[in-house]
Amino acid sequence: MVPLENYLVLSAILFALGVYGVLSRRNAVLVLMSVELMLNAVSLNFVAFAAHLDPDRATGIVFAVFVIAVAAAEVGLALAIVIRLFRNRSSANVDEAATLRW
Amino acid sequence: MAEHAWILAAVPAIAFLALAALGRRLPRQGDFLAVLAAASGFGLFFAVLASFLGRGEGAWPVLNAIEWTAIGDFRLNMGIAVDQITIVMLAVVTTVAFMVNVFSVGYMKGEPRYWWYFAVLQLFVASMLLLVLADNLLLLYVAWELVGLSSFLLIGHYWERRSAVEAAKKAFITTRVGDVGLLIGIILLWKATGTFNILDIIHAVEAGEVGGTGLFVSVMFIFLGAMGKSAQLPFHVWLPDAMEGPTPVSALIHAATMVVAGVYLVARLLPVFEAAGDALLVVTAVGLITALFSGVVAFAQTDIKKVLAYSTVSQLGFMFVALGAGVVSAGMFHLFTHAFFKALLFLGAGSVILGAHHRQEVGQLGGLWRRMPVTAAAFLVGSLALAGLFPLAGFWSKDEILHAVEGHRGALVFALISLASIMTAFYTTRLFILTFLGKPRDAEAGHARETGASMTGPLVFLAVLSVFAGFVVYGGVGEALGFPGGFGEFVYLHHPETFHIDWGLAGVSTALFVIGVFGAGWLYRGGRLDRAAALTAWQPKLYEMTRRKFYFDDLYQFLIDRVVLGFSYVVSWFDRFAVNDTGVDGSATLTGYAGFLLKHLQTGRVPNYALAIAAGVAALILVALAAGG
Amino acid sequence: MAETDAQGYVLLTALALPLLAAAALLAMPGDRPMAARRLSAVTGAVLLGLSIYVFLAYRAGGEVLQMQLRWPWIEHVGFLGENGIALRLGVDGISALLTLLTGVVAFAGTLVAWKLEYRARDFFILFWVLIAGVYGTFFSLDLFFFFFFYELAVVPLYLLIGIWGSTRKEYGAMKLTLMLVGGSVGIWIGIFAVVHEAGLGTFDLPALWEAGRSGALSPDFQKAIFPFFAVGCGVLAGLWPLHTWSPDGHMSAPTSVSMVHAGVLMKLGAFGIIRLGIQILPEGAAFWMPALLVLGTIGALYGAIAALTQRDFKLISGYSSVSHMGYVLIGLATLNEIGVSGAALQMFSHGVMTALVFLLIGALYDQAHTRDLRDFGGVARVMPLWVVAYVVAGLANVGLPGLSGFTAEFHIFVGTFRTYPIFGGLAILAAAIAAAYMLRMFATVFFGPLNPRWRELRDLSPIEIAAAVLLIASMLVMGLWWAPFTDRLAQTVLSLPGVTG
Amino acid sequence: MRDFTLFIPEYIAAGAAIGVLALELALPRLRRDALAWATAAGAAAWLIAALFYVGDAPGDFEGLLRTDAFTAYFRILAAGAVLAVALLSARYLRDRTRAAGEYYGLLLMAGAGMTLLSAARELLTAYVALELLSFSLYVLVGYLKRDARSNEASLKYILLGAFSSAMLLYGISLLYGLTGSTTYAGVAEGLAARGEGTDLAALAAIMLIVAGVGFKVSAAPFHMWAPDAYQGAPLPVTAFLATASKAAGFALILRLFTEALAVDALEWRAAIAALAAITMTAGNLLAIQQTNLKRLLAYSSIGQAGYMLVAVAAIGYGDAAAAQNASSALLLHIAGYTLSTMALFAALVAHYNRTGDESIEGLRGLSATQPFLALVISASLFSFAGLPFFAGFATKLLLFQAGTGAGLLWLAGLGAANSFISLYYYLMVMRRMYLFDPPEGQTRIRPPALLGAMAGLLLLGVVFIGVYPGPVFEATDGAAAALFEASAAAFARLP
Repeated sequence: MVPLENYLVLSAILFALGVYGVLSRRNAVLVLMSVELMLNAVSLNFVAFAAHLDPDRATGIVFAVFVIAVAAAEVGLALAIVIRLFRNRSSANVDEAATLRW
Repeated sequence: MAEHAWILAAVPAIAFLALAALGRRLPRQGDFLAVLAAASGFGLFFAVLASFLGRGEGAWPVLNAIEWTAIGDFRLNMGIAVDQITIVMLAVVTTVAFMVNVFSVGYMKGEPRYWWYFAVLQLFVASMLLLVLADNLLLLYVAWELVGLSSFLLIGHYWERRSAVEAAKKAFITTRVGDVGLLIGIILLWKATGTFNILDIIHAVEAGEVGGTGLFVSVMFIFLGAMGKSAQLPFHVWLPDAMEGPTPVSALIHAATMVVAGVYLVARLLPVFEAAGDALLVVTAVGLITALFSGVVAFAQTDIKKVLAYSTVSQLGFMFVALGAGVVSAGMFHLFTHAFFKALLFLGAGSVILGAHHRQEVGQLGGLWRRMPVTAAAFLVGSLALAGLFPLAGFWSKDEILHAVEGHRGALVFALISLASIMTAFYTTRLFILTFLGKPRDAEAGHARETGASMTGPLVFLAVLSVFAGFVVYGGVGEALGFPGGFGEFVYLHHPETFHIDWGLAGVSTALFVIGVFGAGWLYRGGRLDRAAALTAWQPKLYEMTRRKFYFDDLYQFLIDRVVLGFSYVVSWFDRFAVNDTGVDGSATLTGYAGFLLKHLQTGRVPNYALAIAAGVAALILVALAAGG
Repeated sequence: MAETDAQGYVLLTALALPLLAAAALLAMPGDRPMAARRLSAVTGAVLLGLSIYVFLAYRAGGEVLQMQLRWPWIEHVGFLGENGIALRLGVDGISALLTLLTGVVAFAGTLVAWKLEYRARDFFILFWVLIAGVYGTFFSLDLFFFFFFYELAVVPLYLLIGIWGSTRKEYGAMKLTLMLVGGSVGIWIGIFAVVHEAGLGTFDLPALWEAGRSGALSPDFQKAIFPFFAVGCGVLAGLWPLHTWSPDGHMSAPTSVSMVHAGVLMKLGAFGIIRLGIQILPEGAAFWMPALLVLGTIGALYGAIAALTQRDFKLISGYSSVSHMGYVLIGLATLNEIGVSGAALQMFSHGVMTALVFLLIGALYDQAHTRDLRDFGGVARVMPLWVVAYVVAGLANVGLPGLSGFTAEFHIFVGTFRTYPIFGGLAILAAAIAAAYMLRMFATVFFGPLNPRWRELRDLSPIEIAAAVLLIASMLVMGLWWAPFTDRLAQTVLSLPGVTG
Repeated sequence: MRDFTLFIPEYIAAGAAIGVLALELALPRLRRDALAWATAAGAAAWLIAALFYVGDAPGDFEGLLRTDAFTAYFRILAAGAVLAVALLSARYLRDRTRAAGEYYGLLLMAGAGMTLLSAARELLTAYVALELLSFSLYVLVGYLKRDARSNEASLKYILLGAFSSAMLLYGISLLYGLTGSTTYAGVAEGLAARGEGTDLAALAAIMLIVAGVGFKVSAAPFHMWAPDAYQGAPLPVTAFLATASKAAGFALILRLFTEALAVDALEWRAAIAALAAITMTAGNLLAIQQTNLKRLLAYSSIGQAGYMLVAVAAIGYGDAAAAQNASSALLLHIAGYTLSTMALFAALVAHYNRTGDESIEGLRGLSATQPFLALVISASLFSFAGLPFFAGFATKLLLFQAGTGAGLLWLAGLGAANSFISLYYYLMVMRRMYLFDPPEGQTRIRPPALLGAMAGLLLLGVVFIGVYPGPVFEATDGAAAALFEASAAAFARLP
């Protein structure tokens, strides 16, 4: 059985990468992909904890499934909005979408 | 009747209200009402005098008080107290008021706001009588302020003239500064003795409950008030300017009654002054300096009323010297006689001014002896009384003062007071010669006419008084009038003194009179100014200084403009810029600026927002660690 | 727990009447100003009657709090325990006197606002909300409602000054409102601390007073919290460094708002210091009073000196209000029965005086449209009644005996001398300076040759004369006959904790 | 056991949502604001059904959801908000877009989500309900497809929303790892069992959750999405964002921090207090500079969130009684705030429908043209500033008083100071309305019937709470009692 810590470290790394992606990427779609990365880290976490700590394993795995489902819905929705943005501004660059400020 | 002496004050007060309310619509604008009030006041005085004397010495002073207010154990009773000093003052005020009212009817005919003049005159008389009758310092202070108010209104009667308004303002503010001292003194005395009642304070002081520097400080504050009202140096500046008011006003207020309020106050509280260290020395010094200073300044004045004004200031100095010597009878006696002949001189000057078609400058008068014989004769009697000729009133009161000073003060004070009386004789003679003798220096003065009976009447009456008032000092005359004896036996501090003429002293004072009169007679003989001009040419700087009243007015004007108003500009500038713009508005703009800076963090770009969230999480963890640990 | 007595409902009507008037005016169409004026005049008159009744019905000998009314509002909910919040009204000596003041000044203010043309109805709506706030503060014995009405009196000010004001009205309106609400932040904090510390879970003032007296509020706590109340209410009372809204605010406020504001609202601040400061935190008051005394004296001197060289009428009376409120603070700071009753008398006297002064300034400004002293001269020739009224107000301001100014100042000076003679001397000096700036105005504006430019100025209108007579009458009554005022105050002042007999 | 009858009102709401969607598909030629009336009817039915549940004994669904007075309070709040926003949107949407079905459907869904969120006692259920609410809002914010600003707002909102919900999830996963359970009660037991001393993992988990939840209630520094989203979103949606979304956030916080995380109060209370201080100050300072009305109200709403967080901090610092008092005062303040905001937006929508101008400048002379609307706007602004006669005065006083009860006098004082600062920019708005003359040519205009009536009714509610907060305060006190009854066990372990 792979020790729990390895999973946690991996998920932390994934999470950190996701955060870095959101902070640095200019294109909305790539930002979305980074968020997906973070959500995958979360699912990994849940599965790892379910495997090691939880005797009946159900909660963790159900949670992971739900996260995946919600992530999918979120991406669907976000991409729809990004397409709308693309229609209006012919670019998905997040920096250009900054007319609302101060 | 003595315990209801407050009626004396109530009658003029009611007259004031009547005149103020419907004066304009009354026939002759209500001047008859004023004269009636003054006359009834004069009559009522004798009733009060009779009832007072009837009670006999044991029952003095006659008291009558009501409870005014009470907060916790702070009780305040207001009422009247009639004793010997009060009787003297009542005599002076009612008599002179009556004469001035009668004189004013003629003098003020045709003047603007004729009814208002009489209304305020009654207000003045009422508040002066209240001042004299008050049994406690608080009521005295109330009357003191009302007297100041009526003087302000009367000086500023011709308020169309800028100079009259400025003079009224100057008078009110200068006396007001003095009143500040008086109020502080009154409250300090209250703090020490626990009461405002004058008699209780005197008993407490005499019983020794109060003393030391505390008493001295409070007495000095009270003397400050007296100096303000009685125009002693350095508060004297307002009295000469107060001549802007109508002349009868000068006669009543700035000669006989108001200005002596300070002397009355010191006389009333003399036992307290005695107990307060060397307070009396201070009183003597101030009186002496003022007498000498104003005597010198009177030499160089050319306006009749200004000369008389400075003469009043000087005579008040004499009274304070007498009180300073601890002899209340001398002070009060001089006050008594001075009121009559000074009122006479002022009314005489008024008659001259009216007769010579409003000429006041001595340079424009001269040779009025033939044109206005009655006024001239009355004026002569007044002048001689002031100068101190033997049988006249002025001689006896000045003799009493010399006697008091000789007895209680050293030779130096005696010498200086003698010099002052020489000066008095000198400027009185100078004034009389320049006004009545010699040739008329101006066409208008050439055909001046004698004034009407309603004005010469009071002059004659006062002239008679100026001649015979002096004899009251004799025991025999006193008893004849029902008094327990001469003036000394009636008004005294600790024990009555019977009067007996001291021929040596009488000789000295007559000598002083002669020196003064003939000195002036020689300098201005026959009304010619050539010798006087030569004298001024010899010492031009000194003459200019005396003529400009030793630059006191300019000094005060400088002080006010530079120091007081300057400081006020600084304060209002400070309030505008420091407290308001930087302090209040400053903090407002600061908050706004903070908002402005924060605003720029909101760049509108998603990565910045995400960064804020990430940084937020980190910060929260740090805060939780720092606090939670 | 004093229950409701019949007279309590008098207070309730005096409180509800202005609110009902405001509501009625709100319902009325805006284009009939005459109806609004008549309704307001009636309301003003009735309120004046009620105020006089409240003052006279207050028995001097009876117990301190009279005419009580208590309606439980919220109890046993959340942290509010027994008697949590109650609409509890009651009057003691000081608030009875100030009620009379409010009645007089409000009625005078209504009369003066008679000639207001621009949106008269809206003006009166806001005016009556303000008056209701003032009455509420003087009556309420519950901290929640005290603060409710205290703020209510400040809420309409922005619009009253902003819409109907004169010079720099927007700046004046914003500054005035912000500084007064800024002050109430201090009161808020004070309330939170006191209600929590007392631990009774109630806003009932008498209970909090008892807690303050009985030591439930520890001395250190009281010393720490008193400055919040002192500064919070001090802003409205013109405490020295926080006074700058008074000159600016009055310069831009319309006449009747200035009258009510300087006449009554500034007293709200001083009343707050008594109700919240002295009564709830006696040890705190005893500890901080010397500081308040110094600030009060500075205020008195500072206001008088600054008024000396002002050129605008309203600035002079603005600074003189700061100076006179300085006296009130000095009176309070003496914490002895004469001084504190002097402060209460000064509140009434200054209220009536300033109301008259602003009335007259308004009457002149409406015709001359300039308030610069130097433009005028010899006005007595064309406006004699106006000059007589102003001279009376000026002399009251200066403290001439026979008028209310002297009565109040005398008590304050005597009270101050008992404990702090030096400050008493400074206060009297400030009174002398008051004589200087008042006389300066008399000389330059009223007397002297008439400036030809003002030949056609008209004298006071009958309505203004009525208002002026009402104000002068109150000045004379207090000036000549002290007993009704001092007897009513004696009981209350002695009952204040920390006030030495 | 599965008692399905507990959530009948929610079924009504969901049913209505689907009904509206179906209605639009079936009758495309229907007048667009008819849908609004349908939604309003659905919301009204939901509200009436909710009223039936007010007095009921607390019900439990499989340990996941709990219906008690607390849930009833938020159910009524949600139904009321949806009803109001539906009526606000009627004419607003008719002028701007053809397809309105999804708008109203999602509105009802969001409301249902909000109630579930307040009922949730298990992390996953709470998360699902939260995402239901959030997703509906992402779409609603971006509903005006052709308006670039609405589009940009929804982009920012969804990207940052997703980002912060990811953080929330990560926190929840760590929490699950630490305690082995996802129900609030289980988490509480797990945390308690972990013994004394700061536990970095628990601390990190809680802080991540605070971040996720902080984003929802727009607490600084997670607030940056709010101004842009409020400005870009259609006006009625901004109203919904300011009221329902914020209330839902606090429902979650209250459930979470009184039960699951109560044990580790020592760790998070300082952070929450700091969060409250920063939020109110940043919100008020930033608002001073604003010229756009919606953006100003966004910052004002952030300020209000700061005041509300004071109560949450009080839950951390105070004992059980002080915490319950703070919660009841918070719920009262939320009720007052919601009423004031709805009244304000009723007036603003009426004004916007006529002028189409969002700037403060656009309000010039409103007191002359539409005095009633000006009165309503002034009343709500004064209510936000906490001045008498209006709800804010009583609710803010009681809220800060409860905060002081838990020993947070400095925070209450800061709140009072911030309310004072807020008065400045509220007065700037009133200055435009009262002190300026209307643009030339504009005369008196009668306010629109529906919005005018709504504004009047809400104004009455605002004044009622301001003057006589008694009854509403008793209701919220009941809700707080129910909340603490549910978390009694967890709170008892508090040292």
